[in-house]
Amino acid sequence: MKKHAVLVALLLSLTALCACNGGKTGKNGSDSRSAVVGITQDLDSLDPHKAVAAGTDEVLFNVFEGLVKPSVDGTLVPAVAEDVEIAPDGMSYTFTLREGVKFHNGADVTAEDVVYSIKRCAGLLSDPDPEVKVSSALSVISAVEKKNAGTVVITLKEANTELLGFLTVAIIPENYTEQSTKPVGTGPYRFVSYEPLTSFVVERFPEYYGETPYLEKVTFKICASNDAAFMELLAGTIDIFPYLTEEQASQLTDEYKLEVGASNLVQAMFLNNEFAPFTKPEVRQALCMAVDKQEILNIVAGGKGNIIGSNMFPNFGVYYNKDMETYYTYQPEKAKELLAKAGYNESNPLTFTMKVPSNYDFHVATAQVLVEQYKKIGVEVKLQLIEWPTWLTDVYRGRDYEATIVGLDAALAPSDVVRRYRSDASGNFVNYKSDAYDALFDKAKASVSNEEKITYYKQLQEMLTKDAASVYLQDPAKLVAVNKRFTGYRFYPVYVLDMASIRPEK
Amino acid sequence: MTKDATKGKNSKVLLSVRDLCISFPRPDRSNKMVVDHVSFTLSEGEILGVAGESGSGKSMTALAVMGLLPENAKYEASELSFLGQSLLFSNRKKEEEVRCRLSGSEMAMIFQEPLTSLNPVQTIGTQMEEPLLLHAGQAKEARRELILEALASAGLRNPSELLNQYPHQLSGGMRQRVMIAMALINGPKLLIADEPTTALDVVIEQEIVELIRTLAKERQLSVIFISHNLNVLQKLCDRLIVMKDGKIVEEGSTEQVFSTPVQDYTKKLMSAVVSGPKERAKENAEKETKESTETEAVLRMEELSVIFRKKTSMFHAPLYKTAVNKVSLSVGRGEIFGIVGESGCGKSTLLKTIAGLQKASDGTLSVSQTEAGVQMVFQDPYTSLNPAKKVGWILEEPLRLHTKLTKQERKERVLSMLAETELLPEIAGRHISELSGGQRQRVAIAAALILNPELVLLDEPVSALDVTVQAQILALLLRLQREHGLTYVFVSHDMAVVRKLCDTVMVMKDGRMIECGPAEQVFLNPKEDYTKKLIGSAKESGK
Amino acid sequence: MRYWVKKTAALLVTLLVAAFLTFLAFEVIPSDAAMTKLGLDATEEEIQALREQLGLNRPLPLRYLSFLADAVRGDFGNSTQYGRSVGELLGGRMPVTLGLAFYSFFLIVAVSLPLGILSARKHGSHGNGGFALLTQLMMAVPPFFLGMILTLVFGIIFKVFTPGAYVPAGEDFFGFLGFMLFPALSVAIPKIGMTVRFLQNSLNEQLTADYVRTAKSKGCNRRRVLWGHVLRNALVPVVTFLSMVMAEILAGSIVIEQVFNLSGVGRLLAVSISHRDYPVVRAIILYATTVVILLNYLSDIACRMLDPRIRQI
Amino acid sequence: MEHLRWLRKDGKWRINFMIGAGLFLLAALLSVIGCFYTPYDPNEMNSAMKNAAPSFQHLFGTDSFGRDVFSRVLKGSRTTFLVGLAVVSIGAVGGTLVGAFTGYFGGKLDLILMRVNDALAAIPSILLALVFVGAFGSGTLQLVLALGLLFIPSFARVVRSGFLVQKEYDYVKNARLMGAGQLRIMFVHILPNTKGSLLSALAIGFNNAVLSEAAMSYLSLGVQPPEPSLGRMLSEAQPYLIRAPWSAIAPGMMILVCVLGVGLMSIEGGEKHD
Repeated sequence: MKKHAVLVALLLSLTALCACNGGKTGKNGSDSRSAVVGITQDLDSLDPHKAVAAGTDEVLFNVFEGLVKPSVDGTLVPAVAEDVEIAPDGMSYTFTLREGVKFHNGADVTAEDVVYSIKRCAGLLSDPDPEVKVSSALSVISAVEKKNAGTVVITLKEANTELLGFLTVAIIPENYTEQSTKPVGTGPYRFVSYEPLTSFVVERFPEYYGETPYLEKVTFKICASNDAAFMELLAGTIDIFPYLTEEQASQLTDEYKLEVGASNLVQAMFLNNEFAPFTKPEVRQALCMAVDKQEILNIVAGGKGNIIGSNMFPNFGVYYNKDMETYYTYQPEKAKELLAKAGYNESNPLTFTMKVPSNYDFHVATAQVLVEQYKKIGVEVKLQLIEWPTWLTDVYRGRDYEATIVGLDAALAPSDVVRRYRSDASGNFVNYKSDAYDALFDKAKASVSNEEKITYYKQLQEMLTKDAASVYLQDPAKLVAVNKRFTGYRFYPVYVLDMASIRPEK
Repeated sequence: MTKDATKGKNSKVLLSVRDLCISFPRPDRSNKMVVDHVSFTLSEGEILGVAGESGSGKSMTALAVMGLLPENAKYEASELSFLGQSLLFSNRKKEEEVRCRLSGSEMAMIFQEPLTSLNPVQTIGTQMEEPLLLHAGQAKEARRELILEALASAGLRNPSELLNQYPHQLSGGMRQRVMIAMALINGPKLLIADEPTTALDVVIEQEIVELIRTLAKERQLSVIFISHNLNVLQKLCDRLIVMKDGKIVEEGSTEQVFSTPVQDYTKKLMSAVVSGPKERAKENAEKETKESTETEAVLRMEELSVIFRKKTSMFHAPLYKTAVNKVSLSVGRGEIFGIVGESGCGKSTLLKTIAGLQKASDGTLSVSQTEAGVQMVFQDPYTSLNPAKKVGWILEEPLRLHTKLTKQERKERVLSMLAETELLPEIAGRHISELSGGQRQRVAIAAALILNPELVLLDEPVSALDVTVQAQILALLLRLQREHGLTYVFVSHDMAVVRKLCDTVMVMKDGRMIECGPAEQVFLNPKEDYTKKLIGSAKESGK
Repeated sequence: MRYWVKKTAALLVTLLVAAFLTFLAFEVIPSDAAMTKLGLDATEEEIQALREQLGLNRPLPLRYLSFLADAVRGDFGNSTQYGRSVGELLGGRMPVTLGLAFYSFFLIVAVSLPLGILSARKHGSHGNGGFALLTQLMMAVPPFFLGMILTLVFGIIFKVFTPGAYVPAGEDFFGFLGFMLFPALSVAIPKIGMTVRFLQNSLNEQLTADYVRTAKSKGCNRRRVLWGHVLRNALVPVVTFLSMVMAEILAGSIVIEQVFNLSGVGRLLAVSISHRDYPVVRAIILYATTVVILLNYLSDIACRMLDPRIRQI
Repeated sequence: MEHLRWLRKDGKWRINFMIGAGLFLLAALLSVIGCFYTPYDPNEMNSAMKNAAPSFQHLFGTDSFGRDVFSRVLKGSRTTFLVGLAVVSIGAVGGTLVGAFTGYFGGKLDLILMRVNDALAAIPSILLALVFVGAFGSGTLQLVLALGLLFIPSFARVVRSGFLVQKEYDYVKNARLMGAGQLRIMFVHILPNTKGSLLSALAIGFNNAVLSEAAMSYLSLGVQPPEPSLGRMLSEAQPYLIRAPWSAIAPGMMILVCVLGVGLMSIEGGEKHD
């Protein structure tokens, strides 16, 4: 029998041996001109017009460009279009195209390509591909025509001075069919390969009209979960990881430095205004007062992130109404009184169920803190974790919910952020109905002068806060770990992972 | 056929055993003594018989000699030597080395259960070749010759065909012959046979005993033959040992032990052997023959046959096997009707059909039905009673199903039934696993009779029991039959038991009735030669 | 011959029942692929248009039959999530999961067979002794907890392997062996405990059989009794048990692939279910069921080879 | 004391069984305590004490929400073991029924039910759990029903093989002769004789139930937060494994202790009845 014991020992040591050396080769080469970026959401499509998830848009930002593209300070800079002229009555936009812009397959960008791309996104093509996501904001476009080889004119059905924010949609070659397997765009990086659930690889586009980026090759590595990605970060196989939790940030090895910015999300507990107790404004206001927002930040994000008071986040700059942040302060006693007035007390406690999408740990954590805080004022909250698709159908589309927690992003147009609360808006899953709000919203959207727009949008935010349409919580902090080898990571006001700005650390 | 006792004296002593003790550890640290200071010697060419009932330690003694005792058994002896070589060892490694050299070459053993004693996944050829490989090591061709010759000497027809067959493809008798061939292939000096024929039919048992005797004589082989069947021992052995509760109670030459047994236990053993005709209570002997026809028939059967349809495959026609072929009989009230025949002749199937457990294919069957219907007592006491339940519960079950008696009344009825079958009342609180074979059969009988049924079917009720217990159960059955006027249908392959118990006897072969008539007439002048052969071999082996 | 026909028929029925249960499952789970695909601000008509294109509006029986027809032709349609053919998607994932499955199966067999035999000879019945404690301990560890601990200890502290750096077998076989050792171990260890215990019980049962006594009476020593006679008899039930273990490994891989960030079929299944990517899910279920059925076949063949009595039916 | 005697076998105390019983009692005791008393309110958060190391104040330290891990383990083990018990009893009852009828009657019923059994076994457990959660909403009850259904095939197979063997024995024929009905024979006569194999299947079933509750919660299908369950605690603790390993080790150990205890007892238990 001795022989067998020896055999087993030999076998195990052999496998362990190759474990030691095998493991090492896994680490990527240390050539500095390539980088690995960890992401936790798989791309839902390579075709920019079909991509839905924010996690996909932020990666495709490196491969595609629209007529204009967002810049770091929240303004829109010319990209494929060299210049734009908005008609005084806000009914038409005229774009002059940039000379010498090339597609990744070497072809020149023509006016036809631009017309085709805009029509595809606005749903104006003859036989539309049902998978293309027609953005409702662009539905206001009535026609897109090629004036001459260098200019394209877009005319609208009704006045809208903020359409430019939506014209960052990608420009793609006309009638190119293989966009979802071999994407072609005009961005600084060119598509190399994509392996679902594994990686999306891009390389530097030599004939890019703008400043050529430093990194030659960028691999977006799709990780199973936030924790799995963090393990790789600790092992050094990932260089940049933009979804760090506060807890992970505190355990970063010295190979990495921490960049802190804003996620540009409105995280709030959205209340279904048609659900019985929430029809009464004082109940909603009581819920706002019973929340200790700073405590939430301490527990969920180690104190980082910005508290918000209404349905807009700070990166909107001038339009953001800052003093809404302190409109409701933590007054549990006052909240109890308000609830008592509305008929809710010990004997008849306010109880409701909060549906939370299970794949966002951040929102699930926030929900648990809220449950505890509301327990302090006698409000019983039951949590129900549901899958993202179920959230889409039941909560967002079906509006079959009492309360939910989610973070909503927006395009670089102030109207897009607050559009949702207009009573007849398709996205109004909150069921918020207020004629005064609707009237003010339409005026703001159509107004041409900037000062007027700023005052209107600030008033809109004030209305939402006073009326406590939802319990606004925070714009969560965005923690990004960047390998010390690199610098130049820049935060944008929208969901974007810009790899072109990365520079080597001298 | 007496053996000449003198031959044993002057030849060399092959095996000597003195003060052998074997014990097993019990949970409470004490040891259960199974063999207590056993001593005996065996000389060359001598056939020693070891008699005794189950639990007497005879098998354990044999296993100790061969060194095959189970792991947790502890044994010691003042002397255990074979051909001068001591078989007592201090360390396990030396013991294994010597044992492996001796077993299979100098000493060999055959066992009781032919079905499980051969390795089911190896061909007969491979298993036969193993002792040669272990001890002799001839060339491949020479080994093949030796194997064929050994198989032929064990009386197996066309042995070459057997080589690549598997044990499950052979009958019980053939497998026992293969065991014998395998044991003797290396020409051992000692053969130990532990109840080799108990599981076999009477006819085959006779052949195997004959085979062992001729082989022993031809090869000057000394044999230790263990059996609880005294007649086999009387015919085969030179000397005899009788064992009880781990001790040797009697020893001597075969005729001496049989003619003038000294110990009363041996006498009791001898007398328990069933033989001779049924004692007839004087007054009903005449009555029996005269009016058996008028008494009302409890069971009547005309041209009854049972055909099993065996589906081989969708493409070929299905195979039909007739288990029972056009049997007609009638059993009067109070009569004991015996059915006898070799295994596979359809007697059990017929019994099941009467009980209603098996549907008849055609022919008519009429059983006079009372509330209790027909009850049955099976052969294997271990499986015929529910092991998970207490005896009391088992006996109460029929009362629960058929009578409106209260719990208390049922309890009383059960206790009276236990007394009826000579069982102590506290048996009711025990599980089947805690009872002996005899006690279990008594419980089975009690369960069958508790509803005092019209007809009781007995399927070989005593053949699994020891001789002394067998006699008691038969006596009980007779007493109950007389007292309650029951009607029995008694099935057995044991001619002596059938003769002792039954009024009329029917002989069956391959599903057909060969002969039927009053017991004594069938036994004294059988008409069919098959019956003669059956009765002859029974007398021959003393059954 | 008849036995095989009956066996195949029975297995095909199982396959059909599994396919139908999966089909039914997706009817019950709320929400559908189109809505998930188009996301937040898709309008009603867009969703209906996409449902039309994906054929989701056709009546239930029609969809089931067309699904069966395609499956027979080996075309499992396109994944609604990735827009690529399911075959291609699975093809990419298969080596990872199969690699993990066979690697852990190899570990199970290589470790539990010697251990089982060693312990049966030494310890007699399974009941007592440290060995029984060890096997029970192995069975008691939740696989993903083990996975976490292994990643922590060997991946981060001792840096024996770099978590997440999956090295395909094709490129560098030893690297593959090295990396996959730990996911394979966390799948295998609980199963090793079970197999050792099962093998031990089977061996002990055979060691008390009559033919062992006959073998000893022929002069075989302990080693020859064990290897020549007992092992083959004991292996028959073990083979069936191992085929069941293999089926469990495949099911268990879903969680382990999550812990070790391996992009195998298990993870694809988890992602596809949460995206209601029905074509991928039903393809994986059929693949998993067929693998289980193939395993049944293999274990049957092995049993018939090992034990002649079965051949006779 | 007849049981005490059984604890000794072949002259040696049944050590493993006693260790097993000790571990199981420890786990059961803790979860029973969990029903009445926990040092802190398991859901009470305290941001100042996030991920605090084990100390006298907090025996097992605190988790990422500052909640006391020891209280959560007490409450969590109660939930997990109750789920385990419920799942295994559904599986056992369902399995016994299916196994009894298929084993005793055989024929077409046996064929169909066995095929469904194999199909259920082949389908991954999370898909079926999802169907339940999808159809009836997520929550502990739905999880129990889903897992319970999944445990029926394994029990059915054990019971069926037991019935196939037992129904050939003579005592069954005796029972029929005495006029006992089919159902009575199946459940009063035969079932007690399959108790041995059923008991060990129950022990293994319970362990698998506890482990699969943990796996389901890991995939966030099981118990809804903030209600603690051992599986949920494990999955929540995974990101903090390096900095605060105690919040993962505590629930992990609790599962280990209970499952190991039942496992050790099942070795001897099975023997006792065969």
